This record gives sequence, C-alpha cells and structure tokens, in this order.
Amino acid sequence: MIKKRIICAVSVLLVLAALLWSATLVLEPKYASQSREGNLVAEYYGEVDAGNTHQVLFVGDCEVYESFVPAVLWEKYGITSYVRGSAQQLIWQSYYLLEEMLKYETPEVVVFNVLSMKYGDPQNEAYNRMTLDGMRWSKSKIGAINASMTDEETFASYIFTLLRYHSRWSELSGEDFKYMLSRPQVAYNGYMIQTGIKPMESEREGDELFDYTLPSVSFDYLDKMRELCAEKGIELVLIKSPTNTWKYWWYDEWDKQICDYAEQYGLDYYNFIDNEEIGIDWSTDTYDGGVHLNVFGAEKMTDHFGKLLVKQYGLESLKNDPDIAKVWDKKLSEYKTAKQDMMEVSVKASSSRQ
Amino acid sequence: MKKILIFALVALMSMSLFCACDGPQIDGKLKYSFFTGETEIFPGDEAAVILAALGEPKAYDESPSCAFEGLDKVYTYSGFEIQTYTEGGKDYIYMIVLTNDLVKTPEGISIGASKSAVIEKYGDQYTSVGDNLQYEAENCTLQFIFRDGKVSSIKYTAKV
Amino acid sequence: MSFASISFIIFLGATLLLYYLVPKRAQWWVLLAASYIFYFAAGSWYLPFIIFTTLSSYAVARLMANNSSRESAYIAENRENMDKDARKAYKAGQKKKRFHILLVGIVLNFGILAVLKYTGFALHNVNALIGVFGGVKLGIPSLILPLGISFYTFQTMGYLIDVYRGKTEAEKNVFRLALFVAFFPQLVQGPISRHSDLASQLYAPHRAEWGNIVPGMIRICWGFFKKLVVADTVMIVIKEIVSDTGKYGGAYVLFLIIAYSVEIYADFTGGIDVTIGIGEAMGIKIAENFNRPFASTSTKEYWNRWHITMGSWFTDYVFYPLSITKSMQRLSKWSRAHLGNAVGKRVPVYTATIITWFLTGLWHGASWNFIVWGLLNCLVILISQECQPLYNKLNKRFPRLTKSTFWTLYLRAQTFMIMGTIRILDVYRNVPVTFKMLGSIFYDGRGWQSFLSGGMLSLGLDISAFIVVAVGILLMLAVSEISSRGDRPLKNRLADKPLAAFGCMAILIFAILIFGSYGIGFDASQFIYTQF
Amino acid sequence: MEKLIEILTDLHPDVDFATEEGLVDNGILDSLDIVTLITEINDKFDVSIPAEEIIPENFNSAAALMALIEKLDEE
Repeated sequence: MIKKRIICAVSVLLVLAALLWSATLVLEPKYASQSREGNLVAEYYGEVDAGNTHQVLFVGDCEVYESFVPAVLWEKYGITSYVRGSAQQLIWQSYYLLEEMLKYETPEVVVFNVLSMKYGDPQNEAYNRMTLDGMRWSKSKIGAINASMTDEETFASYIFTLLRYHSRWSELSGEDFKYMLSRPQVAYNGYMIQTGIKPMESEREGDELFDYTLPSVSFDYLDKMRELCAEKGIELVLIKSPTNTWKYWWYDEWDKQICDYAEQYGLDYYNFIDNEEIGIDWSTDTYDGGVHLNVFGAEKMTDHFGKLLVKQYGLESLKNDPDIAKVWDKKLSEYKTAKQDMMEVSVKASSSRQ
Repeated sequence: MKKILIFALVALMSMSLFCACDGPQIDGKLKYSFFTGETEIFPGDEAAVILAALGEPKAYDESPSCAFEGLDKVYTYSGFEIQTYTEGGKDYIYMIVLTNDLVKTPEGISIGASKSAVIEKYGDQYTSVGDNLQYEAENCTLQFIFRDGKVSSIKYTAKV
Repeated sequence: MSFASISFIIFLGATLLLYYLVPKRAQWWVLLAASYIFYFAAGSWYLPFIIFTTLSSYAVARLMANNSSRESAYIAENRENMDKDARKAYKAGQKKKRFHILLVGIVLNFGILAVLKYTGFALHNVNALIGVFGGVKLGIPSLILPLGISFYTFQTMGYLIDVYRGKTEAEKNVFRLALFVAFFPQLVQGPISRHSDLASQLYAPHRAEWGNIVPGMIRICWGFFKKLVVADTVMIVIKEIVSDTGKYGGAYVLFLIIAYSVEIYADFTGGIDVTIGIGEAMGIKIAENFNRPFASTSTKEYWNRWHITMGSWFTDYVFYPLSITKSMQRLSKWSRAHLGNAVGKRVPVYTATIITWFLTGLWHGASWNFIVWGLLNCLVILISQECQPLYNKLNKRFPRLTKSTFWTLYLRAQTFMIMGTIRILDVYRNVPVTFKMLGSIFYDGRGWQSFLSGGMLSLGLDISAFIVVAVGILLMLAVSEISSRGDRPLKNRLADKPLAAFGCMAILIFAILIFGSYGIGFDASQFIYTQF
Repeated sequence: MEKLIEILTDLHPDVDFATEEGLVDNGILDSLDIVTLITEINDKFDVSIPAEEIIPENFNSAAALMALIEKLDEE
C-alpha cells in the first residue's frame, strides 16, 4: 500500500514538473517580433560556447547596441569585439554582466556608456526582465537580480519564470511555439541593425532639473567596474554616445561629474555629442528622430571609435590569424547580408507606402 | 427601556443619512494640481480629456522608449508644457512644467517668484537641493527650481 | 504573510513537517510557535494586543473557575446546615460574582476592539454632526488595527461566556489558551470556533495519517484554486465597475451583483477551505463555516449556511441572552397588555433581531455601509417571517408546484439575487451611492445599451478569462453537488485512490499556476502586460 | 404538557409535536421560534429559561422541553 502511494506521488510529481517546465518554455516571451532587444543578453553565450574571445567589450544601454558594429570594427581594423548591451541597462546590470563576461574572457578594453549613470534606483520591471532573464545562472545573475528588483518583484519569479509569465496563456501565438527551444537571432555580436530613417526634427532640450547630482550608487558601481578592470589589467573607457534628445538629455552638469571622476582615477572619457569628426548627419543617421543611431550612423560611429582604439590603446589587427579571420569574415558577411536584406525590406515598405 | 433603545436606533439610522454623504473615509490627502482656464489638471490623470479641453498645443514633440512601442509626448502651450506617458494603451499626465510668468500655480506662485514667497505659500515641509525646493503630495511631487534667487522653473511630476 | 503567497506555502510546509517530526507531546508547542511566528510576521505591533487578550481571558476564566469550585466545596461542606433556599441564595450570589468577573473580561476585550476599530468611525460621525450644527471638528487619530482582531476577540469571548455558563472547562495552562486564541489557520478570517469543540483537539497528539493529510492537501489546493483562479480574476471586473459609477450603471450593476456574489463566495469559502484543509492535515477538525449557501431557498436558510460560525456566535451570545433578559420579558408583558397578544409576542424577538443584525453589520466593518447591510438583512428576514402564513397557504393551494424542482430553483435564484443585491453595499463607496446605482438598473438605458453591445469585455478581462471563470464556476457547482450527495466528502473519497488524489492535486496546482490571477502581469498598473 | 403542545402548535400548526424528536436538529424550530417559545413559556409557566439552557438537547422535543420547565420550576 505504502509503496503504491509513493510510486503514485513520485510519478504524478514528475508529470507535473514536466508539464510546468514545458509551460514555462511556451509562456516565456520570445521577443521575436516585438521588443526584440529582450534576446540580446542571452546571445552572448553563443560566443562563449563557440569559444570566441574579444579584444573589446561594450556594456551599457541602447546607446551601445545601436551605436557600435563589431562586424565593421573587424572589417576596418581587424578588431574583435562584443556589445553586451540591453534596453535601459542600469549600471549595476552593466557591472554584473561585465563581471560575468570576465569569467569567460579577458579583453584589452572595456567600454561603458555613461547615460545610465543618471539612474540610482531600480526603474522598470519590463526592462529588468529583458536584461536579467537572458543571463545564465551564476553569482553575477543573483547579484544583478537583487540589485535590480523593483518593489513589486520577487526573486522567486526569476527562478520560476512561470510565476511571472503565466498570464500570457491567453495571448500565445505561433511564435511562442516556434521559438520554444531556441530563440531567433536578433543581433550581430550584440549590434542590432536598424535601417530606417527618421530625421531628428525637434530642437527641444532637456528640462531644468531639480538636482543635477548623479546618484552616489552609480558611482559606487562605477568604482566596482573600475576596480574589476584594474585587477585584470583591462583598460576601462567611458563614453557618451552622440545621441542627445530631450528625453535622454545629457546635461553639462552631469558631464562635469563624469569628467571629474575620470580625471580623479586616470580614466579616459569621450563625450561624442557634438563631435563633428564622426560625421553624423542627424537628417539621415537616426531611425527614430535622434534617440538612437541607425545603421548608417552606427557605422560612422564605429569607424571613428576604431581609429581611436588603434591610436590610443594600440589594439592590433588580428586579420593575420587565420582561425580568427575565418570566424570573423563569416560574421562580417552575415552582417552584410542581413543589413542588405533589411534595407531592401525597408525600401519596399517605404515604396509600398507611397 | 427598550423604547429608548429603539429610539436610539432610529436616531442612529437617520444620522446615517447625512453621514453617508461623504462616507467614513474622508479624503484628507494632500494633492497638488494645476489650473488653466476652466481645466484642473492632476498629474497622473488620464490625458485624453485634459488634452481635448486644452485645445491645439503650440508645439508637439515625441520620443520613443528604448525597446517598447509607447511614446513619451510633450505638448507645449503658452506658459506651460504637459508631458504624458503611455500605460496599458492609454496616455497619462506625467509632468506639468510651467515655463513663463503668464501662468501661476493655484497657490499663486509663478516663474520669477522669490524663495520666501514659495515657502510662504507652500510651507516648510520641503526638501531642498541648493536653492531648489521640492514638496511631496499624494499624487505628485512639486519642484521649484531657482536661478539667481528667482524661480526659473516649476515642475509637477506624477508618482508612477 | 497572506495565505496566497510563496512564503506562506513554505511556512506551512515547514510547520507540518516539524509537527509530525517532534514527539507527540510537543506537537501543540509547534502549533503555538508557528501561530506566533505567523502573527509576528503579519505585524510585530499586533502581538501586545493578542497577548493582552490571552492573559486577561486566562485570568478571568481562572477566577470564574476558582469561584465555581469554591462554591461546590462550600456547599458540600455545609450541606447539612443549609436548607434549599439558603443554598439557592448562596448559589445566586456566587453566580452574580462570576457574572461580574465575566463582565470585566468582556468589557476589557470588546473595549479594545471598539476603540481600535470604531473610534475613527465614531469620530467621523461626531464630526458630521458638528458639521451640521457648526463647531470645531475633532482630530481623528489613526489607530492600528491588529490582524484578525474581530475573529480572535469573538472566539475568546465565546470561550469566557462558555466558561461562565459551565459549557467548557477553564484552561489551566496559559500557553494552551494562547494557542486556542492564536491558532494560525483561522486567525485571519475564522471560522470562529467554540472552545469545547476545538481546544482539546489542539493539544491532543496526532499521528501522521494518510486519511487526514491527503484530503487536507486536496482541500487546500481547492481553496487556492477558488481564490486565485475564480475570485481574484472576477475581482478585476468588480474593481473596474465600482471605479466609475458614472460609466457603469444599469446592466453593469446587475452584472456586479452576480459577479460580486461569485467573487465573495469563491474568496471566502476558498480561504476557509485552506483553513480547514490545514487543520485536517494536522488531524484537527475545524468547524465548517459554509454549507452550500447558494442552495438556500430563503434568507433565513442562507444565514444558517453562510458564515455559520459567526451566525451561531451572534445567536448564542447576543440574540438569545438579549431576547430573554428581564427587561425584554417585561417589555413583552407590557406590549401584550397594551398592544395585544400578536404584537406582544413579537416585540422581544423583533427587538433582539434588529439589535443583533445591527451588531452583525458593525462587526463586519466600521462603516454605515455595513450597518445598513445588516439592517437590510434583518428587514428581509422579518418580512419573510411575517409572510410565512402566506407561504403556507401557497404550499397548500399548489402542492405540485411548490414541491417541484423548478420552484426550488426559483427560490434559490430569488434568494441569491436578494442577498447579492444587499451585499453590494460592501463594494460601493457609501450608502447613497449604492442605492443610486441600484436604482440605475431601472433607468440607466445608456448603461444597458453599452453592456449589451459587448461592454462586458471592456471591463479588464478578455473572453478567454471569462471562459476560465465560467469553467471555475461550473467546477464549484459540480463539486458542491457531488459532495452533497455521497456519504463522505469528495476529497476523502478521492484519497482512497492515490493516483486520483495526486492527479487531482496536480491538476489544481497546474491550473492555479497558469490561470491564477497573481503576480505582476495581472496588476493593471503594469504596462508590460499590454506590451509583451 | 397540554399547555406546552398548544403553544408549540400555535407556532407550527403542521407539526406533530407529540412525536417529533428533532425539532432543532431537523430545522423545524429556528432561533426566532425559540425566542418566541421562551417568551410564551416564561409567560404561561412562570419560569425563566436562562441563556445557558438554550441548547438543542433542551428543545428537540416537547418532552425535553417539559423536563426543562419542571427542572427550572423546582429550583
């Protein structure tokens, strides 16, 4: 009798676990046609599993994954790189992502975009999910979750994502089943191609602020990032991407605080806003009225930054290494094909609209 | 004896008739709003009705978010601006910014007022950074930003 | 730590495990510790209040018990030199002493409840009066209201009165009494148990038995299903309708009546299922609080089936004592003499009924909504009482009709609608608004039109959610129907077949996890729900 | 006893109170009936039934009720 009961209990439990596990796979958002940025963080593991390492790693928010094109850095300078950006990546998320990556590889340069310095508190559950769900379990992920959770979130819902996504059952689509086991590729070494053009029209500037002091917690994490890099002999470079629209305005008062910090610790900080050498044309190089660069703007930005990497940090071309060259030439051609395809699609779309 | 009880009961019940008018939970919470013409705007309110009442803005700007569809929008009127945010398919008032001295807050403060005038009207329950003053209400925070000792900007920000 | 939370599930699992692992003598200590941890987690500020109730009741009951035993000893000693009258007089004197002790206990504890729960309400009313006559309004202090204070106070006062009446023994061990007062499964929402039913079970040793644990777990799962899948989902619609009284009139109010009935049934019986299920898993039989309330054919019957333990508390400790007090009997005599037999007979019953329902309303919450709610219930009960001869006539005239299933179903529907209509006083802001909205059923054509042209789907739930709720309702109906037929509850029958028992639990858990209204996605303030 | 049956029949004309033994358990008498009954009994028998005696066992049958009245009368 007892044996039968135990067998029943165990077998039902196994079936239930299997059911819940498959339900989780189906119900998790696939970020395939909407909010594709949700797949960015997880794509890095493809590089890890393939054994690829990089000379340069980028961390930060949309201003990195829409501004730097690793394929172009390779094409023009033979530099290998990866952009581990994600939508509204907060600085503690950047720190933990970096900590995680440095367990797999040691680059020569780490680049951090400073826009997220303005946030001192957890911001938004949806963005948290897009950055954190994609991470593999590690100490870094636990740290990132704990640092990022908003009041309404629970740690358990990161372990059992079903607790978070169960209510999607009524809005499932074919996509959810199609990408149940493997997600669609959305980026090329972390760069997300955007081929649309929507000129910047608004002359609007940011509002006056009540308090221009950047949150101290941001500097705490910047400290940690700096120490982490110093420990491993990596050059940490701070940048501010060239975009500057009213909603994501970069104030001179903020810039001064970053400059002071960089000076104090002997870091390099490049503010690319209004940098004419890059050659950004705000009537053609943005896809959303100046909030982000499109692929044309990003390639210009990348070219400019590549020059800097070579000149200032002495990064050498790896094109002579046949193994690396093989991998990266393939990446380059994939990128070019994808870019071509998307341009054709957007040309068609705009011509059909007329 | 029982008659007294019944009488008391009837009295209680009749009392309920006027007590119930505003219910037992009287809204004693502090809320700030902004008045323009006939329209009272509370930060956090749904935007559609208010925007319709305000008529055509002088200028309109919008800005997308990082990954999501919704837009943050700013409507410029003479004397003030309204920023909205999108939630669940609807727009809500996120921020009201007073931009010149043609308009003032219901409490009577406009751009150019002195710090002592603000404190006189709004009291001393503020937090400050430098000269700037911030007041907290149930529905929003109200900030007075000073330049050269005069209010240069007044901002209502909804608590989201 | 609410029942529907991960921390409670973990807490419950740990408690159960520990409960069956420790030596049987120590089991009740585990329950006491768990109960205090549970209460402490709810709010550390609550503890002094429950401890005060425990200690004061302990003292009062002990004093009464000591007095009783002294009384018996004295009588036994002086049996010879006391005649019957002397004995009677002595006994009456002692009883009066005990009554005064009891009174101290009751006034103290209900005093705390009254001050914490009703001060604000009373002051608001005083202020309203001041507002009418002019004058300075009083400041209203914000007092903390300890979790479950209405429930544990009532249960404990029931205990004191039972000790006074000699229905139960006064507890000798203060820790045992502490457990009776704070027993965690029923602390938050009842049932209000009787000391003579519950106490000895709490302290008795319990062996881990399949026949307790498995049915208990099934009942817990079922309770969570009702709460999370049905009640919390329907709540979304209710909140929406109540939030905009201008927009949602007419048919929406009718819909609200039904929706709120479903919500409160699923919510309250679900919670009680969890409570009783926990008790059962520990081998403790907690009093049933519901007996298929919506199968009632009259309001009176409904109140014998809904929130049973509260109803019987008010009957035993308020209604009966009140209606047989000397002054009430005098009132009866007086009205018989002056108003005739028919009226005189009714006076004490009706007076006591009205007062009891007034207090029942007040117990539910400190607002006029609840008081009016209570009095309306009373009104319906008294009217149907007066109509009883009419029903009897009807039964005689149309025996076939009134014995038919159709008639029973009609009466059930009628009772359901009457109770539902009164109940929406719970959800609207105040009494006038409630009546205005009820009125709108008859004249708000715009509301009807909007509802009939698909307005139901704009209330925050899409069609698939409504289907889930409908399936949930059908399941509840089926379970209630099947349970009422067999000789044993459904879950006990299920427990005979291990596969069926575990399968049933697994299905319920799966359904709760997927279809339950919990977590961020269901919070309407979250834009992510519409964005993903 | 006759006096008692009369009172009871007055409450529920259709019940045979001489034989019925589950007046409370079977839901024939509800709380309103019981209070009416007590009022009547107190009046007609000149006793006073205290609250602690209002338990189902005392009200389930006319005989039990009669026994209660006699007991109270004796005291």
